[in-house]
Formats: sequence, C-alpha cells, structure tokens
Amino acid sequence: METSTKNNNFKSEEYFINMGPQHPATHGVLRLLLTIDGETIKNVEPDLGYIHRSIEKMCERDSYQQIVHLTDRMDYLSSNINNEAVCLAVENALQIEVPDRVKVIRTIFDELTRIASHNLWWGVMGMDVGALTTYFYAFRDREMINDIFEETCGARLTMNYNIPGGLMFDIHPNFVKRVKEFIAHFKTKLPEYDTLLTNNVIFQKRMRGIGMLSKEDAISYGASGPVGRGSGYSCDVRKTHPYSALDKVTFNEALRTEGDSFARYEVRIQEMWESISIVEQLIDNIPEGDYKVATNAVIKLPKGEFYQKVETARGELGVYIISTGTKNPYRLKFRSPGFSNLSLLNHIAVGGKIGDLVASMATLDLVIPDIDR
Amino acid sequence: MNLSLSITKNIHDWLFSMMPETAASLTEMTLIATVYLGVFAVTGLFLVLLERKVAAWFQLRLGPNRVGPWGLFQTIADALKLVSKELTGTVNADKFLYNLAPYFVIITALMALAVLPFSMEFQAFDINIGIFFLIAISSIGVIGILLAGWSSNNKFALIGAMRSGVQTISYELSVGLSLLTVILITGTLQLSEIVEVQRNGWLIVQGHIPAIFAFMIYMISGTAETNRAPFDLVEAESELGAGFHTEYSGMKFAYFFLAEFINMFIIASIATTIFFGAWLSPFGITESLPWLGVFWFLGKTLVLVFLMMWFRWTFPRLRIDQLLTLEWKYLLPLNLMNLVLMAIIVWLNLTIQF
Amino acid sequence: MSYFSDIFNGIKTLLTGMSVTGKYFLHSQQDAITQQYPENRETLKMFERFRGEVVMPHDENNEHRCTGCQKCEIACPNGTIEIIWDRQVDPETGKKKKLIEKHVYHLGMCTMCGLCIEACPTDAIKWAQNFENSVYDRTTLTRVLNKPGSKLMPGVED
Amino acid sequence: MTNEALQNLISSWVPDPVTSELEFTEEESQFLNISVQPADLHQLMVQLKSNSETNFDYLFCLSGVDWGNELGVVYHLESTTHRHMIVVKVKTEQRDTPLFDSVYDIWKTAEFHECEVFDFFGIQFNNHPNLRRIFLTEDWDGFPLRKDYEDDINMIVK
Repeated sequence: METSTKNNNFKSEEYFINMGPQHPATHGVLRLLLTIDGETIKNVEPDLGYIHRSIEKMCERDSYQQIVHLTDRMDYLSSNINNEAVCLAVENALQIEVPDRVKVIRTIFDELTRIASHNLWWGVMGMDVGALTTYFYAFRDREMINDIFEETCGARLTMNYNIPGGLMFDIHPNFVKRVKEFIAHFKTKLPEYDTLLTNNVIFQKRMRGIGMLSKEDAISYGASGPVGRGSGYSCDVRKTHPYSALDKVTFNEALRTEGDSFARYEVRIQEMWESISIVEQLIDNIPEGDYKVATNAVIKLPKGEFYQKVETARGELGVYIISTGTKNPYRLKFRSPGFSNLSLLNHIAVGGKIGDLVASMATLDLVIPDIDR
Repeated sequence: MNLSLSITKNIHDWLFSMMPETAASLTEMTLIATVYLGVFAVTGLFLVLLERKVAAWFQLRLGPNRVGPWGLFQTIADALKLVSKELTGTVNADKFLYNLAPYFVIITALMALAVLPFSMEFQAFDINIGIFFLIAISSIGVIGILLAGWSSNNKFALIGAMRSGVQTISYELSVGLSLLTVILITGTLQLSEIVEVQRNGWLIVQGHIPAIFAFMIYMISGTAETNRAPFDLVEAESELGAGFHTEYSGMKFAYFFLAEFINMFIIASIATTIFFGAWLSPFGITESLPWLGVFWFLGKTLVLVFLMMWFRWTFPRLRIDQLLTLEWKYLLPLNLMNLVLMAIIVWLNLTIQF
Repeated sequence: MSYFSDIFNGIKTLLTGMSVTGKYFLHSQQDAITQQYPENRETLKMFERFRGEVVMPHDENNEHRCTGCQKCEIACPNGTIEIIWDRQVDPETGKKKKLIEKHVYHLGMCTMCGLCIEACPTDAIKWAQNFENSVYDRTTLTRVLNKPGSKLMPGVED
Repeated sequence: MTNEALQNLISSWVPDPVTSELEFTEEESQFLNISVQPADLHQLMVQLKSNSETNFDYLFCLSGVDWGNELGVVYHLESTTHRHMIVVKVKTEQRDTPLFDSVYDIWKTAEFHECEVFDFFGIQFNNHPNLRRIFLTEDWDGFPLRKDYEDDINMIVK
C-alpha cells in the first residue's frame, strides 16, 4: 500500500478495498481507501487530488474579473453562487454598492441554482441507493432550469454571469415568464419525489439512523450547509450573514435535529421548497435599474484582507483574499464546503456496512472539483 | 386439429422407425436440446430488449430505437459485439474455475426450462417430481456465481459472490415454502398434473387468501433469487461496481447477463404454472385450440416479468442485513403461518372450485 | 400488532411508489424527454445568447470591425486569443495606424467565459450559436477569425 | 461580543501582553486580527474555544500564506453561539522547517485543512494524526503555493 494509513494495527481478518477513483458511487474521481471487516467499515481514508487544478495558484496570476470564471469550475453545480462570492468580496473591498436590480437577480439565480443542484443530488441519491429512475425524473425538471440559465447567460452550467460590479448583461425578456412556468411545473413534481422515494419503506430503512452526526461533531468538523443543518446546527449563511437581496425575503431555515442520513435528505427537500418560495417572492418584484455599475477596466483592490462567505448548495463557501494593492490577489483561498464535509466521512461511516457508506456519502452531496479545487 | 402436437409426434415416430431405440432417443434429446437452446437464447435476447424498453418507458425515455425497426435488433447487435470482444481476465485468477463459472450459470438456467409446460403435452421432460426438480436446479446457479466471484481474484467480486451465497440460500427457503403451500391443494409435484388440477380454477383462485399471500411471497423471494433490484446486492452497481462479474468480459459476461434474464423468465414461468394455470386460458375460452396454450403461457409469464421489471425500476436496494431481516423475520414466519392456514383450508375443503 | 401494521404500511408505500412510475409508463409516449439529436438538427435552435464559439462578423464588402486594440487578448484568462498586428500607413489620413494581420482564436483553450466579448469596444467579435465543435484534428481548432483580404470597416475607432 | 471587548478579554488572559507578543489589529480587515507566537498558539486556541465568553467553536477557514520571507497560517474562527468572529495569525521565518502546533485536538476539521497547508506550503504540524500530501502525489517536488515555487512545464506565467 503506497499511501500511508492511519490504521497501523491492522487486524488479520480486515482487508483493504480501493473504492475509486473510478467508482460509480464516488461521483467523480474521489478515492477512498476502505478498511473492511466482512461488510463492516473499519476505517475510511479519502485520497484526493485526482482533479486538482490548483485554482488558488491560478488566481494569483489572474485579474479579478478573470478569477470569477475559474470559480465556475470548482463546485460546478452551484457555479452562480461561487461567482457571486468572488464578486461580493471584490465589491466589498472596493466599497461598491450594486443596484437593487442586480441584487434581486443574483438572488433569484442563486436560488434557481440551489434548486438545480439539490434536484440533481436527489436523482443521484436515488441512484446510490439503487432506485435508478429518480435520476431521469430529476433531470427532466433540472433541464428547465438549465434552459432558463442558457437563455439569459448563454451557458447551462459554467455560467460566469456575475462580474465585479453587477451582471454581465441584463436578464432575457423571457426570463420572468419561464421562471414562473418552471415554478408552477416544479410545484406539482416535488410531491411526486416524496411519493416515489422519501416515503418508500426500503429507502427509509436505508436512511434512518444511519450516518449519525451529532451537533457538536458537526461544528467541530466544520460541517456546513444541509449536512450541518441535518444535525440541528443552524449554519445557514443566508440567515447569519445575509447578502444580496436575502434581507428582503422571508424564508425558514430547514433544520432537523436527528443528525442521520434521512435528516440531511429531508433538509435538502425542504430547502427546495424554501428556494421556490424565495424565487416567488422576488420574481414579480425585480426593480428597474442598471444591471451593473461601471468599474475600472483594471480592478485594483486596496491593500488588506477580505473575507466573504456565501451559502452554496453544499454549504458555506468562503473567499479569503489577501491583496497587496495590485491587480492580482496576493493570496486567494477558497474555503470549500465539500472539503470540510468530506473530513467527517470517516466519522459517520465507521461501523456501518458498505451500503451505508454509499448512502451516507450521497447525503454529504460531494462534488469532487469543489473538494480538490 | 392439433398442429404442433402432431408435428412433434410425427418427428418422434419417424426417428424411432429409422433407428434403434437408443440412437433414436439420443438423437431426439439432442434435437430438442438444440431447439430449446436456440429458442431460449433468442428469448433471452428479447427479454433484454424488453427490459431496456420498459426501463426507458418508466424513465421518460424512448429506449433503443436505432437498430432495426423500433430497435428490435439492438440486442442481437449487442450480442454480436460481445462475441467479437476480447476475453480478458485477471493475472492471478484461478483460470479453470474462472472459465467454468459462466457455464455453470447458463446451463443451470437452461436446464430448468426443460420441465416447463408450455402447452398441452408440449413439455420436454414431464418428470413426476417437477417442482422439486425446479427448486433443486435453480439453486445450483449460485455455485456458478460463487465460483465467479471467488476465482476472479477481485475483492469487489468476492463480496458480491458472498452476498449472493447468503441471499440465495436464505430466499431458497421462501421460494420452496410458498410453492409448497400451493402444492397442498394439488397433492402432486408433477407439473402436467398441477395444470390439470387447475381446470377447476387457477390455484390462486382455488386457494384464495393463502394462495395470494403465497404468490406475493413467491414474487418477492423469486426476485431475490434472480438477484434483481431491489435485491441486486450481488451486482449493486453503486456499491460494488459490477459485483461478481466485474472481471468478466465478452461472451462470458454475456452468459451471466443472459442467465439473469432466463432466470427471471423461469421464475415468472413457475409462478404462471403454479398460480395462474399455466397454458390454460381464462374461463376455458380457447379450450378447443390447445396450441393457443403457448400464447396464454407466454402472455401470463410476460405480465409477471413486467411486474418484476416494474419493481426493479421503482425501488431502492436493500442493505445486506435488511435483506436477511426481511427473509428470516418476515417472509419465513409468514410463510409458515400461511402454510398452516392453507392446510386448514384444504382440510376443511374451503377451496373455491368451479 | 405493530409487526403486521409495519408490513401493511410498508407494502402501501411500495405500491404508491409504483403508481408514480406506472403513471409515467402509461404516458411514456407523450412525456418522453429524449432529444433525437442528429435527426432533429433542423428544429434544434440554440438560444440567441448561447456561447458556442467566438466569431468575427464580416459585412458584404469583406470588412470587419476589429481595430486590433488587443483588449480581448488582455481580458482572456487562458491565452485563447492572439492578435498579430502591424502598423501600417492609413491611405486616407497618412498616419500610421495599428491594423490586424491575424486574429487567432484557439477554440480548444476557450472556456466560453465571455470576457473578450465584454471587453471589445467596437463589437468586432461576438458569439456564434454553433455547438458542433468537435473535430478529428486538434490543430483545426485554432482559427483565424478575420477572413483573408478583409480590412477594417471605415469609421470604426477605438 | 464586540471586537474591543474581545481584545480586552483576550489580553487579560496573558499576564504581560508585551512579552507574550500578542498583537491586535483591525486595520485592513473586517475582523479582529491576533498575531501570536508559534509557541503560544495552542494555548491561545484552547482558551478561545473553551472560554464560555468567547466560545470560538467553529474553525471555518484555515489558510496557509506565504508572506515572502515568512510562512504563516491564518485561522478564521467563529462562535456559533455568540456569532462573533476573529482571525488568528501565526508566522515563522524558518522557511526550511516551518513547524506549528496542530489544532486538530480542538477542531477536528483541522485534520484535512492542515494536510492541505502541509501539501501546498510544506508547513509541518506537531501532533497531527496523519499528516500527508492530501492532494499531490507523495513524491511531488516542492510546495506549489509558495511564492518561490517554480515549475517550467506546468505553470504558465502571464
């Protein structure tokens, strides 16, 4: 075994399994070194870096406008929220106040991105526990969101719609109509998700009481997003540090206290409902105005350190910029939610079966480029 | 009047008039075996296509539609592709067992077909212990799976094989007991006689409540026997990659694949024979045309096959300990209770007969 | 008794789950979401803002609007755009002026971020809606956007 | 708790703020920054977590920084009960053998984040349970996020 392992007192009835980097349940190129006794997991050691591109180093040579498009490629399922994080950090540093129109549009896009991301997660969650059909139902609905994005931004996944100072261009004239269509459609489909999967007795047996994470452990492991909220840890950045137009809307923070896989599942389902409600509150009230404020062609941040946190679909994304006053950041660190969430995988998987590992890993909703960066 | 029967009878007579008895029997056996092999290989391919189409329709897709009209030749093309593929293997595999395993699986699957009554007197081998033979044969297949997993020298395959062993041995019990429940009405194990009994009403009607329970238990454990979702822990794509056949490629893989579908067909056929009157038409509407029995038999079987596909494309997979809990804590006690209930019903003559 | 009610409720949830897939099975012909791609090429329209590849529109006189200011080259994060330019004497004014020789675009390196088109002061480049970008040879992904013999449209200034 | 109150409280923990070299600053940052000597880091962190008034139980960002001639680690802390935030910085000039105490025993999330810092900056951590190259291969040469790292093949310098 070329990789060092924590478990040096390796017992004779235990054996290694190399799960990944090519494995259907790891959703990409995550490699897990499992120590197994029969079917029971004894230790999980993630081995990362298979899609590491050193985005942080690339940021050190790019201008602030160019950095934004790199964040698309981190957590590609919440690309718009990542973009916004960088833009907010730069705007705060420059002390630019963006127009209300921009704030509202950004928030609508964020919540649509969140729905799309949770939607895909739901489909994949079903696949991971063996219900293959969920994937297609989820993609049918996600396709509508992608079309909305494509019509306005020109891209479906890596949108790069935000720029420091506002948006790249105004929303498409069809945008409001399409969003309303989608919301009406999705409201009829979301209950179907519950009938098909949530209420299913097999699914509940697979999820309840599995992958237990206490609130103290969640905080200690730096869990955020639905993973933390499934353990009763109120960590929604949208509530604790509101940004953009989130102070104008009312929504409930999805919280469950059970701390098992099913709680994390329920949190995401409820978050989809909450996101729908946020979009509904804003979609009729997009204020008129400019879609961006003029910035210098070369953005130079003042000397200092800037930190901006936002709530992506996976949890708390932090952008930490150290500027020396030049047009490039001196150091830029992304605190990615997936990286911290992955660190607790060993904690929740040990003692379970292989099937439990797959199911609880699915509820962490890992996106590997987000972890590797 | 009875075209199919007269043809087989004519061939039989002709062979026996041509040759000495031993040679004629041998020739006849080979002939029947070849015909069965050919027909059911095609049936297997057709079932694969059906599964893909049905899956597509459940999932808002179109399914294979490029090769031939409505994609009918898709699986034939796939089979051709698999035949032409390289047979790969692992370095430290037990080569003999590794190569033997797929044949174990496919041969046991085909053997079970011999006793199925497709129509009146259209049955290759009407053995008097028919049901017993079916149960016995269908449990040999697991040896092939165990061999495949063990000899592949792959830990994922080994886990899959061990799961299969556990699963098949447990669910064998439920399959046997649920069939036994219905046998109480017929009083015979011979399949042709079981069909004859059903002229007074299909057994699921004759045995009413306990028979319906028995049918439900049989379908659940039958699905588990064929290693299909929600009991596909043996393959468990998201957990083990491909399970016991991870290291197989080309035609050897195709044998496993084909065997799975033939097994599914067999499980459905047994249910048809035992619970739904095999080739008997409902209310005897086509009694004057016995060759239509094949149509009824296949029709009923396909409905049950469709039911199994429906399960597969709806339900999530169980975990290994839940699989055993379901069998030992739920199905087995219920089955035993059901058996007693059925015995009481038969004893008090409470069966419904027309 | 909870033993039997568990079984009963379990089976009920399974059956309701099956009713969802069953409903879609019955409507499978109308609801199918499959796009039959090569066949529907005629009807498949991309949105007008779709980012397929960067192109440089030319008018009927083979004139483009690129002044060679290189703003797109600077804006590009990946070095996708290279402008080969030259100073030539403008016949009308007699002054030396920057003119492009080649506007080279490496589609293979492009991440479709749109910063070059935002940066262009003269709207010389824009997005094309073409999405069938795969080729057999990687070198064909390097394109020269200005057509041979084309020149700057009169009146276009930085 | 306000930044001022935090500063007063934390400086009251040490007998003599001058000799212990705690530095507080709010300049150029939206948080209260504390610079601490490597030897005092672990002690301070334990107090920040365990004191009921500060109760910094959430380490939300742990970044390595190459300050030119110094290597450092920046800890961003937040209290989930009081919702105040603080930044703790630690630096060392020993670029060849930078060594700090691990905070894994205080916040478990530090295990992975310290591995990341080790991977990219070569900073070692005392008492870390499994310090390894988490992203790069074991035999990778150098520490890529240091400012003096050079790689002629993979790095494109603009």
